[in-house]
Amino acid sequence: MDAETPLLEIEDLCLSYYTRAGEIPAVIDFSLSLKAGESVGLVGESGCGKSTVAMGIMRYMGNNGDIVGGSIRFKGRDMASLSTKELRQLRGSEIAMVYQEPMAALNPSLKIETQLIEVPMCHEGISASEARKRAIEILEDVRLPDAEMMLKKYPHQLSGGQQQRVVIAMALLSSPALLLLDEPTTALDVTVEAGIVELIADLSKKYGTALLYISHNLGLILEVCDRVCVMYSGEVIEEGSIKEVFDKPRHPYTHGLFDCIPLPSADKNARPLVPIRGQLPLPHERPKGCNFGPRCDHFEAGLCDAKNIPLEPIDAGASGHQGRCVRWRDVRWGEEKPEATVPAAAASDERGEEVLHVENMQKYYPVHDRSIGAFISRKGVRYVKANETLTFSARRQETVAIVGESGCGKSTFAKVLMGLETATDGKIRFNGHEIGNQSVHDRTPSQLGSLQMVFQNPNDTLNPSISVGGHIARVIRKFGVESDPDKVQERVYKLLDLVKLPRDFATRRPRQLSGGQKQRVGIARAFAGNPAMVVADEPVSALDVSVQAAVTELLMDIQREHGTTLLFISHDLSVVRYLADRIIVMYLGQIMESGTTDEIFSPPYHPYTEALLSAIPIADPHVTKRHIVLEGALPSVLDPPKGCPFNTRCPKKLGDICEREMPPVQKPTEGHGIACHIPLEELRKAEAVIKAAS
Amino acid sequence: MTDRSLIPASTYGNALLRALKSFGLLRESIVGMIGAGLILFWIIVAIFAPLIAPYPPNATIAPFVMPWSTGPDGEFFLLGTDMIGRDILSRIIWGSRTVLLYAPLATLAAYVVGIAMGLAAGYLRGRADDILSRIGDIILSFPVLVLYILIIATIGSSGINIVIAITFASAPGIMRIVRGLVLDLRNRDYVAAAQTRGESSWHIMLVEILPNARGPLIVDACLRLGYVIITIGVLGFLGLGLPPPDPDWGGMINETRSMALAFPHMTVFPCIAISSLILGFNLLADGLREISLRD
Amino acid sequence: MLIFVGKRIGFMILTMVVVSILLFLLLEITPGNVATKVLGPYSSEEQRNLWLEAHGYFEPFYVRYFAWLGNFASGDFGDSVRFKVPVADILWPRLGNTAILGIATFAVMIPLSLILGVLAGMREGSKLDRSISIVSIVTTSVPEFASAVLITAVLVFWLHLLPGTSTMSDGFDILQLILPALVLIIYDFGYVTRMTRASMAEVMTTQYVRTAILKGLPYRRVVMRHALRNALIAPFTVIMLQINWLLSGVIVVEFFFAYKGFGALLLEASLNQDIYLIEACAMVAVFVAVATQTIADVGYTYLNPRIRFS
Amino acid sequence: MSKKSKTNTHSYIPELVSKLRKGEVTRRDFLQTATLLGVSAGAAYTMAGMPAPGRKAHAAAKKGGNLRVSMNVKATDDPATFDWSEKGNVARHVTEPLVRVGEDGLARPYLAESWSASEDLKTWTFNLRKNATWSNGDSFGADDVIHNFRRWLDPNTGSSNQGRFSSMTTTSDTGKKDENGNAIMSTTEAGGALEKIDDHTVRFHLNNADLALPESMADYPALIVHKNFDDEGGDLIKNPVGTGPYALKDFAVGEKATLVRRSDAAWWGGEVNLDRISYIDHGDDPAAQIAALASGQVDTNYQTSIEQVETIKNIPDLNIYERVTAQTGIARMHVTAAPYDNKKLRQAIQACVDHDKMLQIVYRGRGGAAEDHHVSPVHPEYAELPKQTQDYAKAKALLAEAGYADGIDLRIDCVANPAWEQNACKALSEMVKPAGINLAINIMPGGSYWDVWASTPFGFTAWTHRPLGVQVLNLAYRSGVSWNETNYSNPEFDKTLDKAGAILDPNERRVVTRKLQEILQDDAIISQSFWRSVFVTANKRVQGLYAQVALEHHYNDVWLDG
Repeated sequence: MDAETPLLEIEDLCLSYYTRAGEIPAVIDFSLSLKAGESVGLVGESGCGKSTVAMGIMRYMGNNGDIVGGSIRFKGRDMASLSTKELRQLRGSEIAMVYQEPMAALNPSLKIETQLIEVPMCHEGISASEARKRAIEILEDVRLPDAEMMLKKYPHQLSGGQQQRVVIAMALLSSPALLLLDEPTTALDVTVEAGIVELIADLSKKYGTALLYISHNLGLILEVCDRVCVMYSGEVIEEGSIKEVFDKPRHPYTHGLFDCIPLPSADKNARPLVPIRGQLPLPHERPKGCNFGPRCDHFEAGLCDAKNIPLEPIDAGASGHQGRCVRWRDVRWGEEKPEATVPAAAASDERGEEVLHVENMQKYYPVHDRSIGAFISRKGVRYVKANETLTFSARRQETVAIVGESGCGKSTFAKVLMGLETATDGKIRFNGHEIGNQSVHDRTPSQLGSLQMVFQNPNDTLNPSISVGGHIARVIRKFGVESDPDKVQERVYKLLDLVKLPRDFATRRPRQLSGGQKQRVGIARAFAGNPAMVVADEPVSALDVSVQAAVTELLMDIQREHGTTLLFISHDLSVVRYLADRIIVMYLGQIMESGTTDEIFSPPYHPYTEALLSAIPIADPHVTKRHIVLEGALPSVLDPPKGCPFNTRCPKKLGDICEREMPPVQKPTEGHGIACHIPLEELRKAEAVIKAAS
Repeated sequence: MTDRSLIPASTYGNALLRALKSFGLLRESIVGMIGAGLILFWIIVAIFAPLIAPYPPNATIAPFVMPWSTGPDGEFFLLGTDMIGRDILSRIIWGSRTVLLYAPLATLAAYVVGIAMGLAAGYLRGRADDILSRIGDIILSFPVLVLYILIIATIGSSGINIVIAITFASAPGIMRIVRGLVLDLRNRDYVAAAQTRGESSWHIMLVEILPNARGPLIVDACLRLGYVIITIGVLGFLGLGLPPPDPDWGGMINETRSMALAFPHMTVFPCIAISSLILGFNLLADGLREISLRD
Repeated sequence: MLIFVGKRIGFMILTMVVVSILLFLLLEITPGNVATKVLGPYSSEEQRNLWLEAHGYFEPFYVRYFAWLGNFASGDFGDSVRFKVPVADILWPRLGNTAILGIATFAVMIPLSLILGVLAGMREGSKLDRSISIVSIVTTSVPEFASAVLITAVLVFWLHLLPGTSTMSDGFDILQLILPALVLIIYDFGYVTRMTRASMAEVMTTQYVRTAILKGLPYRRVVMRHALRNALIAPFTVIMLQINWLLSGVIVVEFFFAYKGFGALLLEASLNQDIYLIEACAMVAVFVAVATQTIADVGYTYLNPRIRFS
Repeated sequence: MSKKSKTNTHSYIPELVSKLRKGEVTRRDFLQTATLLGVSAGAAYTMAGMPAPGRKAHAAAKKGGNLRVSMNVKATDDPATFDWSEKGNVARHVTEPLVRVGEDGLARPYLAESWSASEDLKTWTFNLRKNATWSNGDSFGADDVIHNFRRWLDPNTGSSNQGRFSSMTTTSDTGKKDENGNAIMSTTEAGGALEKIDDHTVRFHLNNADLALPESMADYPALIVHKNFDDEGGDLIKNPVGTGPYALKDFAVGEKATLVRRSDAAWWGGEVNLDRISYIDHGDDPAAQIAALASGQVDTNYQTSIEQVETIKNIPDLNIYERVTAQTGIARMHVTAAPYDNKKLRQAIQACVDHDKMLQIVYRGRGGAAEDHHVSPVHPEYAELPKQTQDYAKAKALLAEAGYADGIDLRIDCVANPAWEQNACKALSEMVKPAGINLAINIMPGGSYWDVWASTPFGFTAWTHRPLGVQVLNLAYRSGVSWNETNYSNPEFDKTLDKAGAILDPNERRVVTRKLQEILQDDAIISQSFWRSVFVTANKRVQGLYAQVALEHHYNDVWLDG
């Protein structure tokens, strides 16, 4: 193999799955070439075939998949020609893989040691002790503390971030030439994600490993890769260097994708999200011609749907920018951005009356420990302090966002608010009534109706055995909005109109709906009782980006129209930046910082906010960002650190005081609060984390 | 509280359509189809027993006639007769009624009780869960057959008593399954949605949770039906079965097995009948599971 | 772990007490007269009353129950009405015989069904898988009493290969063990096989098995090292619970082959409402049930580090 | 077999002999009556001019061997309380009865050497065997016999012999009352009933004539135990002292019983052939027995049920022994319980039954049709009545008269095993159906059935063989007797029965019995379809075996070939 030969060369690869419905092509005519040391990103929404490509490279298609066409050459050798044994020797030593869910990828009943040392032992035939030495080295490389200890553990004893580091270590053990990363950070928290992303970038440099980085997140690709390949419905629709593609997307889908992504550098008024209409076609229902045709604003009948569209070079130059669009020359890119559908900036300054007021709200869950030790030390009952002294308020028509990573207590708060749990202490006043101690059964229908919720998981939010109309109708009746069947029906239709769903959806079953449509029904259901406030718990995080934008926009439109207060719970600061008026940052059950969106996104920052902001992947090459990587894992809620909960990971930790005392809430302005021991002046000195490059 | 208006009228028709469709799904599974075929065969036999059966099931016509031969008075017996002269074929045909009446009845009763207990334990949790689970554990830690024998020996053997005994002994197992499903389903967002609407526990258990647990429950019910058939057979075999003269397959085997050497037909045919029906339910369960795993 | 086992013992005692009271009550309301059973159906009323009085049967229910409970706790299980000997004299030998049958059955069935299950589950949908699945589903569908009849007809009456009953009246005879064990194995191996198959098939589709394959490990190692251990966790529990099942499963087989075991004893005791014998048998049954459940749980914990270390 | 009994010959014997000569009594009647009156079987055969069916070809008998028998092994503790023939079979080889009923159904002296009866049949003198010794070395004598009778007649023993020898008991008021205020009665030994004449002679003084007394002494609970039996634990298994040729070696209830030939002392009866007799319990499952027989695990069995007879025929190594008996099953009604207190209803049920067909269906014709009066053609006093016919028109008419013109639902209780009993019920259920009677069958396990046996309104009861018709009638149909399962009470019947018991002339007795039969048949308290044969299966190498009417095992005479 000479230096010119690409490490991996894929030509016209076609991958199919066989199901009851027949052959389903998952990947069509996929071509890619990857040089040694290069890193290529493969992006696309779920179901576009990007993971299948990785499996195809490994020639691992499971029971029902097959490689039906094209060739894959690795180091010049056609992989199809390899014997089972040769293939086996290639896997794990030459080509390694990192998976989406580290917990699932590790064998639960084997120690980390066993799982690591078997790789070099098998491929290089070295002894166990030598392999063990190698394993320790590599664990240190992936920055896992106390590698010796780590080896003796079982996967479940590690945190998610640690597990993923182990998986990466496992992949790197035999110094592969090519590393396939299949959404390696999707299952992790943002701050942990940032650490892993950085690690991968560093390691690939150190080992000279070529990367194929698969992700749905354009921001991540931007941070890690040299080149990017955008896939849509089984096909590559655009390919090129990061700079070319991000600056000059020349396929309507890529273009649309960028318009869908909220950037933390912009708010809703500056850059409204433009959703892509329609949804991804099912693999066996792909349209003729351009797969994106039915969703494309530039679609031209007779041209776009005539024949298969080939991938053609865009810039004849060396950048290798290619696109799969027949009309790329005709479209005036960047000019005909549709008008923002947003009505003139909402009067966010005119603050309405206070709808919700939370004061020193506390929620503890007792955990019964029945071990002898606990019995002797009389610690039989411990408490999970899910929420500790929450204080904030929300006004009419305002959007308040609660941001935090998993386990920060944001969902618990939602539960208390909704009356599914009652507060341990403190007050929650809603519309003038104290509801903190009122469980859902003690609330009146009108109270219930005026406080409704949109849920996270679209597949879970609707009862599969009740029709769409049934869901909405039930709420209408229950809250006494209407009772006459005809009127109920009429209202159901109106609500479907409101969430932009066809009326005949009323008789459909949730199973027949896509994720975005289900979320729309969820929104219609929440608004059926004319609520004064809607709590939205990560309503779009499980949706694809293009759909996410549409649902986000919809939610905001309806909120504005109805003058509803929106409590938006999210872990995604970009989305929050886009839609929230005020933001509350939570960590381990406590509020770290709260303030208006602008206040949160600019100094002074709470160190945690600062880290969060830095961790957001931003799909905009014109934005620069300070890198702050947090050390350590999220502490357990059962045993939170004393003093400031963030002290174990805080890069700006002062010292003892942080471990001893709860930090005071400092107020740089009225309404902006930072719970930190570091003096305000000190905090003010911080640079802005995100800066738009000039 | 009934919620007829909850679901638009047109969905009632859809329900039937859906049922047909899900049956159509079964076509995808060959084993499932064979199972359904076997069961359907016996159901048809049971329904048309009076038309199909050549003789009354209990009529004592001519003892010890071999299969495919004629009795002294010229009657033809396809499967022969037993030791007191009853036509085996007719008894198997009529016996299908017995088994297809009592087995589903017992299973249904067990399900009603088991589901009620499981819903209560899984949804209400707390003390109800503790008590119900404990009761279930106690019953389950008892060999079932012993339980049947003791119950039947105490309250006497009759169809209803067998149903009671089977209900008593199987309900805890069903409760466990339901409880497990409920523990999973109660965390679904749509349950939370119902809770935030202030729905009663009844509504949540019966409308929001139960219908969505039906998949695994239907599979389990099929397996359990097979097992109940075995149980009824075993009871018949031990002489504690359905009271005669109603034909009961297990009882037929019991009555005739000591003659199996000289007159295998008396025993073998009921053995085939009972095994085929159980096989039908087992295959159907397998098919349904296969399909449910696919989707 | 100790606490767990302690709790289980507590539960066992609770169960035993509840079950024994229920049985006492059940037999109390059962029509019938112990004296009739002891003195024979043709005894006179006077004779029966004299016997009942002599044996304390005119005492109130609870007095008799507590007397029994006290005796039981001190190891005296009372006398069997049916056999007219102390319960312990008959219970332990019978239990031993069933243990022999059980061990023989398990010794064949478990390796057989695990191997078949793993082979089938390893390559789901293969011809081998289909054959094993079909065989196992068919054999589970034939009730013990039917297979016992058929097997006896063929092996004993037609082929004269094996003895037809298993009374072991002239001491232990391995030939006599074959038929009862065979019937039990045929009926039960399918279930364990299917469980193992399902478990194995599921494990083979897990991501960690995929990881192992993509690590380039030899297939043997993937199966033996990565899949098998995880795949055997579920069947282990099933197998442990089969021990409890065996206690009632043997009733039919022991009855059929006149094997002098616990199942046949239990049946006889139940059919004759032999109260102390039933009570003792039930206590044994509860003990076995709870003990196997406990072993299953402990073993499950041991096999599954996810539970062991949390 | 000489004329030992000459001195004691009952005065009626010469008359009987002359009647036989004149052909006024049948040989069978003669043999039966003569032996009961104390004529030895051999002598009786001689008088009747018949060859005595002595134990054939004893010369060919082989010594040694182990006879394996399939039979339920039940607790064999105290012979006095035996309630199953099986128990008697094990014990009989160890402890022996005074009288034995042999293959021909005739009572023969056993531990009693001979007996004689007074003219009025109320005083019976039994001469005991002088050469019999107990296995503990004591010699057998009158004290043992008297001790046994004392035990039997004591209510505390709980022996069914108390009823068997009710002619030696008195019933008195204990002075206590039960919950219902009825006086509690106690039945005890009548004063002076037992008399020891000398060490080997016992005399019994009865309250009433009882021709069947010697037969009663042959029954399985009437095995004679040592006089110290109670003092030594009262348990035959723990302390197996007996006069018989075998000693109990191994005993496990529900499993097995092993008898080995006594080697310590000579048996009074000479020598027995078998070294060992092994009883093996195959549970209640009739199929297991067949399997054991077929695979050569046992040599013979206790009883082969009718359904298996056909099966056994197909197994070449096995022989079936059949014995026509007066064993039967009756569907009996409680005449004091509604609706069975209605005689028309009972008669309607009777009218539905085709006795011959019933015999064919349930018992494959192996036996004889019965006539609803519990006196069998094998009984010496049996009188032939006009044949009954199945008559549905009559049945319907009777039902209508009884007030059930639209039919009636009834239920019969029946024990699960043996199968012929439930089969009889099933066939009965089919037979009564056309008349509009819907008869449900409640099959109960033995344990439950025997609890309700006497009290259920309608139940199916199996009755064993008894040599005399009057014996059964006395046991089951006399007012107030403990086995009177129908609650039948008819003074006229009782009076006639008394009369019958005192008549020695079979012909005269037959006239009276005819009346009894007619009364029973007309009162329709039972539906009795057939008399059944009993069957025993044995391997062909078993010799000297016969099916005894009460399924008793007399293995003292059996040997094994090859």
